[in-house]
Amino acid sequence: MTSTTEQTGRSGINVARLLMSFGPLMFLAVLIIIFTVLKPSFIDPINLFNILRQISITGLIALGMTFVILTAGIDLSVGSLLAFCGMVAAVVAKGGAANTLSLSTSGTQGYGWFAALLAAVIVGALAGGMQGFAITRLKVPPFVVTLGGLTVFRGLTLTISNGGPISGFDASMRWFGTGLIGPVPVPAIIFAVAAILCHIVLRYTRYGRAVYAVGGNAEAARLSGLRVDRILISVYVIVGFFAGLAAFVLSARLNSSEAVAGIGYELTVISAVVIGGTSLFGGIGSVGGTVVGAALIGVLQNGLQFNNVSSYTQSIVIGLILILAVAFDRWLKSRVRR
Amino acid sequence: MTSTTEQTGRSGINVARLLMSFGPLMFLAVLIIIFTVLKPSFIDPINLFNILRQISITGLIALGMTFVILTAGIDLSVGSLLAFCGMVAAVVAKGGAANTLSLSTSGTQGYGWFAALLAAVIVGALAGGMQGFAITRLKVPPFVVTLGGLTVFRGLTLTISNGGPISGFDASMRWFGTGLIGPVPVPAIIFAVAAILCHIVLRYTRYGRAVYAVGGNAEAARLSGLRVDRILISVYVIVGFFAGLAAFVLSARLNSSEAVAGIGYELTVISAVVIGGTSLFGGIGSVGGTVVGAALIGVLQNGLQFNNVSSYTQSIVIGLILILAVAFDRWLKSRVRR
Amino acid sequence: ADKLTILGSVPNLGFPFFVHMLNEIKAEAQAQGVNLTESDGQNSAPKQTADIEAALVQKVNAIVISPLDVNALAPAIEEAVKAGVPVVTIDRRVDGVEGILAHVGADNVKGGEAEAQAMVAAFPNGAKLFHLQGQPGAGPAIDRNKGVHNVLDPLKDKYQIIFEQTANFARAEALSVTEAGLAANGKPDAIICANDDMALGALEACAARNFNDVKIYGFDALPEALVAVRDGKLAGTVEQFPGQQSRTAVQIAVAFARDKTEPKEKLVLLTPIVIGKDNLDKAERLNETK
Amino acid sequence: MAEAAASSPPLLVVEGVTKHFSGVTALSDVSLEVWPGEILGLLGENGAGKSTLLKILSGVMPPSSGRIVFDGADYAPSSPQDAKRHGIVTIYQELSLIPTLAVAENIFIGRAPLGPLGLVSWRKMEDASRAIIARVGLAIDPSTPVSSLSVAEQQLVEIARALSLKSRLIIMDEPTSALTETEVQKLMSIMDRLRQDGVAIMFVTHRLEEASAICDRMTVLRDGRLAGHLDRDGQPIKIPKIIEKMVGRAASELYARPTQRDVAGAVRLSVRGLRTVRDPLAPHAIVLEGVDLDLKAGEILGVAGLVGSGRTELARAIFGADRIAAGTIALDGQPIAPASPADAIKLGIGLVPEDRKHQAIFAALGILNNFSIASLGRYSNGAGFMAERREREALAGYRKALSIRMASPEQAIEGLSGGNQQKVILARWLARDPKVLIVDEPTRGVDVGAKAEVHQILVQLAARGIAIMMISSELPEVLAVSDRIVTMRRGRITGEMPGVEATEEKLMELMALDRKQEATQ
Ligand SMILES: Nc1ncnc2c1ncn2[C@@H]1O[C@H](COP(=O)(O)OP(=O)(O)OP(=O)(O)O)[C@@H](O)[C@H]1O
Ligand SMILES: Nc1ncnc2c1ncn2[C@@H]1O[C@H](COP(=O)(O)OP(=O)(O)OP(=O)(O)O)[C@@H](O)[C@H]1O
Ligand SMILES: [Mg+2]
Ligand SMILES: [Mg+2]
Repeated sequence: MTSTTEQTGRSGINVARLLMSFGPLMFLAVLIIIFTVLKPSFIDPINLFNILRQISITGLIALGMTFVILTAGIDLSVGSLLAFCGMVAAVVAKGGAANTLSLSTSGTQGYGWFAALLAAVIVGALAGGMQGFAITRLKVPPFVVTLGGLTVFRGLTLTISNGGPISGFDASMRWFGTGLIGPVPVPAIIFAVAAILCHIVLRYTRYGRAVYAVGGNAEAARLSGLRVDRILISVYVIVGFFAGLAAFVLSARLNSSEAVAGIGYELTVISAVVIGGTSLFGGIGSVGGTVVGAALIGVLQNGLQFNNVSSYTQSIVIGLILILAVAFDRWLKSRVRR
Repeated sequence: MTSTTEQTGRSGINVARLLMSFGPLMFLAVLIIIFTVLKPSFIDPINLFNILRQISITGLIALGMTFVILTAGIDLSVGSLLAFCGMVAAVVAKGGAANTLSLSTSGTQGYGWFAALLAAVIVGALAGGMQGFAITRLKVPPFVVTLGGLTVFRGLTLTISNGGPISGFDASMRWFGTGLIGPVPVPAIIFAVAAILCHIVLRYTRYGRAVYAVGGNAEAARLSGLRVDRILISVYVIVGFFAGLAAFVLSARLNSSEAVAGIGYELTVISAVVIGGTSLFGGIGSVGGTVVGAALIGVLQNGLQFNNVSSYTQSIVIGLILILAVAFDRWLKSRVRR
Repeated sequence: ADKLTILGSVPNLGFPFFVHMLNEIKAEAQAQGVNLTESDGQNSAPKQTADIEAALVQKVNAIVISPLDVNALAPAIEEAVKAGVPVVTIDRRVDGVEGILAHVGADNVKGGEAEAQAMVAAFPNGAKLFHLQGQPGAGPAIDRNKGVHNVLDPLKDKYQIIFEQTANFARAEALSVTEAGLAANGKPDAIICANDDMALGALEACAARNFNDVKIYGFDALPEALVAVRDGKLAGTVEQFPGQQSRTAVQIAVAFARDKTEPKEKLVLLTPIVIGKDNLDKAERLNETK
Repeated sequence: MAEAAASSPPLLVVEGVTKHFSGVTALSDVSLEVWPGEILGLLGENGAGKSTLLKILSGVMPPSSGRIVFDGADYAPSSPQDAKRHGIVTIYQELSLIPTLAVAENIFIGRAPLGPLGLVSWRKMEDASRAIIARVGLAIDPSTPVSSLSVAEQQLVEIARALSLKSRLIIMDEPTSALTETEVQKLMSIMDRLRQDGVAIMFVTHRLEEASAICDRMTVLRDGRLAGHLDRDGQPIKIPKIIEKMVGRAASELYARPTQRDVAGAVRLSVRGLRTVRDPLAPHAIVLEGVDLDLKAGEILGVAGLVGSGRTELARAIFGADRIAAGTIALDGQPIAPASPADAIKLGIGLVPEDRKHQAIFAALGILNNFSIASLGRYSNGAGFMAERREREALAGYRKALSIRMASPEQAIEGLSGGNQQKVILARWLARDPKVLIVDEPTRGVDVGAKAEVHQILVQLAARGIAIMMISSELPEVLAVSDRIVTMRRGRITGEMPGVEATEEKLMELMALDRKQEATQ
């Protein structure tokens, strides 16, 4: 018994592991090649940095969502929460002027970018924590809690902003959205740093491994002595934190916080995570995959716009490619195992 | 041991069963009482029939969604599919005039309501079947396939309608949306009949049994000789059929098929099913629960509007009550089990 | 007698334009001393229909509504008319309903035309254009798009739309779409946008590339856009006078509900104008800017 | 051992513990003591309350009333983690590994060794794991995901993990139910070593031979109450004595060996040259190679083999559940090629799978639905409506015939004891009146009483002319009911003999046939 399992165990799995991450990556590479052939200026650094900057907002949330989905959870509220945190950041950044739809471009009365950032991530983390609490203590499934959250946070955002945007931040805050370090956009750097940190946490800390364990089998994790409820709450705190961070970057980038920001982001974000190979049933997935998934969506959108494809056709193509990318990944995995 | 289990087993289970359906029902009753106290005209028959008519559209789709969720699946594409089927129905109902953004109220060149209805449900069922095929054959998870479908069907709708609505159907078609039989709105009757049929199918046919079994344990179902793939495909055909039927009724009611119809319906529909006690993990649930869930959402929306609650506050209240209703249901069940 | 109650319904309170509209309705209702039932269509025709139905059950005395869709709201409004409730439509009309008390509006198609004409005036010798459209399928998006094309299609030789994409009325999307457009096509002469949010997003994209002389046109004359026009960042924005429309509509509705006063005109059409740096004072919401 | 320990204070004292579940009294006023350095057997029929008691001790659930003293102090663990902190380690009846994670991670769950910077050191973890699993005789790569291990291997990993924790009391709830003789022997010797080190062990099993061989003392539960204690008086506790305590009456011949019947029936099922390919989704499953087999009508064919010998794969291949690469199957002389279980079932083949929880039971559904799911056609009319009256009558018949203990047909099947669940699954197949019935580990986790009943049912079925193939890891069971026995090893048939001639020794030899060659590889 032992000897047979041993051999197949080793070789089979490692090759599989490798190609698992290659599935979406291969797909991404093919897309880039196609778009470059169609229009060579597609791979101009300017455009690539554009893409990086664009994916950094949903990408940041997708990092947090990876934690959530790894525990077999889901968070549908991220788009609304982003709008909410953005509005909070704006109120803080602009101080008392915020409520009166102020349009002055210099936010001298405000509390500055640091306070705004802090407020956004704290509010995001708290809101996430509350949802985690409802999930673990009230035993309401994540889908339901965060669906409720989606509605509640949007309502709160509209209430505090009275429907309008809050605009005009000072230059130091705007730098986080529009600045460059060398040739690289600041949002892209924030995203990269966050991705690396998340990768380290998930792969090399006890906490990260516990997240995988809870997603793999919550009951077994509990019996093995993990504090399942705390871990579950923590992942919603994390995704909330990232929604707050993304909100700050987005507001900085647009020089405005809008009540309608982030509508539909939940689906883009979940797509990125799932295309990246993370299983909706929990326990399987990686940050690397999520980054590739986010890049794939970003490249696809940008590439289609780049070629001025009609928006109707864009919808059709993006939907089909989403399905195909995952189907290809599945097929590849089943081939490898053979 | 056996004697104790036997007794409690019997009484315990039955009380539990009863209260299981009562959880949301109790919640619904409480809401109706509150709204009536706040404003007695709330229980005017006219208003109640209004509510019935309002919930019939999402309610119809929720019936189909119940089948899907019973198999542990999900369908996010229903809103887009509704728009797509509605547009198809409009094209058929109006004949050649359709493509030219016709606004004439008499669709004399068309093929009539029956052809339109048939086209809507057939297209819906086919589209659902294709998604079911991708789920079972390409092994892409339902969440991903129908997320892709959400985008694809919207794109197709916009393409065939060229962005605009198609409006103005003949009186015989409009009857299905606006007519009355006695005092009862036709859409409400369609919904009621469909609900009863679905209840019978799920409860009293071998097909219904198979749906529960596949959702309860797909592997055991396969080993028990059920054709799991066929059953999975069939539930997506059913939800597609209902999306088509709902599209027909909606178009008839609004006298117009819009390209932007049904946006966000997936969440309302899934909410109705889940509030009604159907488990997202499959195998547990009922049509009766879904009807109660749909009614709960309808009553809530109508009641808040009735009391002139600001729309921002409406969002907040609806989100919170969604969570509370499910939490209450869970709590009640855990009490009964004790 | 009891205080009158009217229903004020707008298509989508997620957008500042309609928030302003409802606020004006509210203010005028207060001035007229009537109760207001508010309704937000939440961008859904069935939702706005349901709100009307609920209002009819409550026997409101009049309805002031900006319908989400010219066709889809017709059945509900017809019901109201049948029930003897006076209806005044604002901004958008409903199609094929007899017996509407009055319509007060500025046509979105006309607005689109005005926007394009302003651009044509700025570039008499022709121009390369980007065009950012609104949410596909949404009424105003369709109409504004139509207006723009009404003007530019006959002038195809001089004015080429080299990049035409939807940005769903959203600022963030307009920013990324414009970035892609700039990277693909280089600098255009002008960008025509179907609302101000998108114009402000496009503005950010151009500013990031230092393309500061691109003429960007918005729509709706939101305070934020007015500031940008004042500062020379936007070339112009279309003013449809939503506040004036709203107040006029409420006045007409209340007058009729009180003592059956027929409106002087059944159709009050305000001509949309393009607000530029030189005619800022015509903007309705200038007082909201600082 | 127990006497020696008696002078020292007990490590664990349970006093009058009671546990209610929604009206069911799972435990009622149970008391027992465990001393350091002893193995206490906890025995009883299915549903007697053994697991419930163990779960209370390991902090999974609190008792309704009663008192527990551990190491001289009151003990009321708030969570499994809390119990662990006290030095109480548990191997649960339902496996508690994380299937998606590697073996090494499962072993070090929540306590992964850290390297520089306080980050998890995968290398250290895998090296340490390799040593830990070697103790139980496993030589798998620690980076293998648990989901690709067989049930037996998973059980061994779980045991290895428990042993690697510093513990004063180890609780083992049916650790051997998935194991065959060889692994059981290994576990026994480890338990013996632990005992010598002064660790206390509580051990649950339905295999009384095992219990008798290793336990110092036994506590027997019956219907949630204490039925009594048994002491090893210098020699192993006698099995009949245990059974008597468990069932409350004198033990008759529970392992009644059927009078050897001379099965002269025609060949019903005939398998030639059966070969399977590696299944991409189960890369570690055993691959069959050139399997020839005949199964006669009215015969019970026992299939014996070590864990991983390919018995389950043989059953699944015949049943159409897995793909076949080469070979032929014939039913009553007609070649068949079932491409799915549905096909096989139509042809008259039934399979009671080995993993009841994952492959047979619809946990949330009622007993009636569970019973009729494989014969919906039989209990429905032409229009597809269920004929519930007929369905209920049929279930009532089997309930009586198999003496299934249940409250009502609507009761959720997960509320039944394991033995009764197994009988419902048997009834599911009997309702189809199959020509060939394959049962894979039909009595795993089933108590002695129910086990005997299942055996009796199998014998009766065979007497009615059904061809039965029974796979079992318990040799006494194979010997008890088989008319003929084949042995398997590494995907091949290695031997065959009539049931009367077979002994455990002979079978073991055939099962391990090429063990020596393998060792030299
Ligand atoms: N969570 C629960 N809810 C309700 N009843 C339960 C629960 N757990 C156990 N029971 C009941 O308590 C009784 C004792 O169950 P327990 O699992 O302790 O038996 P056991 O002795 O371990 O049986 P087996 O040998 O089959 O493992 C049974 O009647 C069982 O149905
Ligand atoms: N890598 C795997 N992935 C999925 N299932 C597996 C894997 N390896 C084994 N199994 C399944 O686990 C079960 C038990 O396998 P096991 O190792 O016990 O071998 P077996 O050939 O069934 O022999 P036995 O009947 O003696 O258990 C079988 O159903 C087998 O198909
Ligand atoms: Mg047990
Ligand atoms: Mg086996």
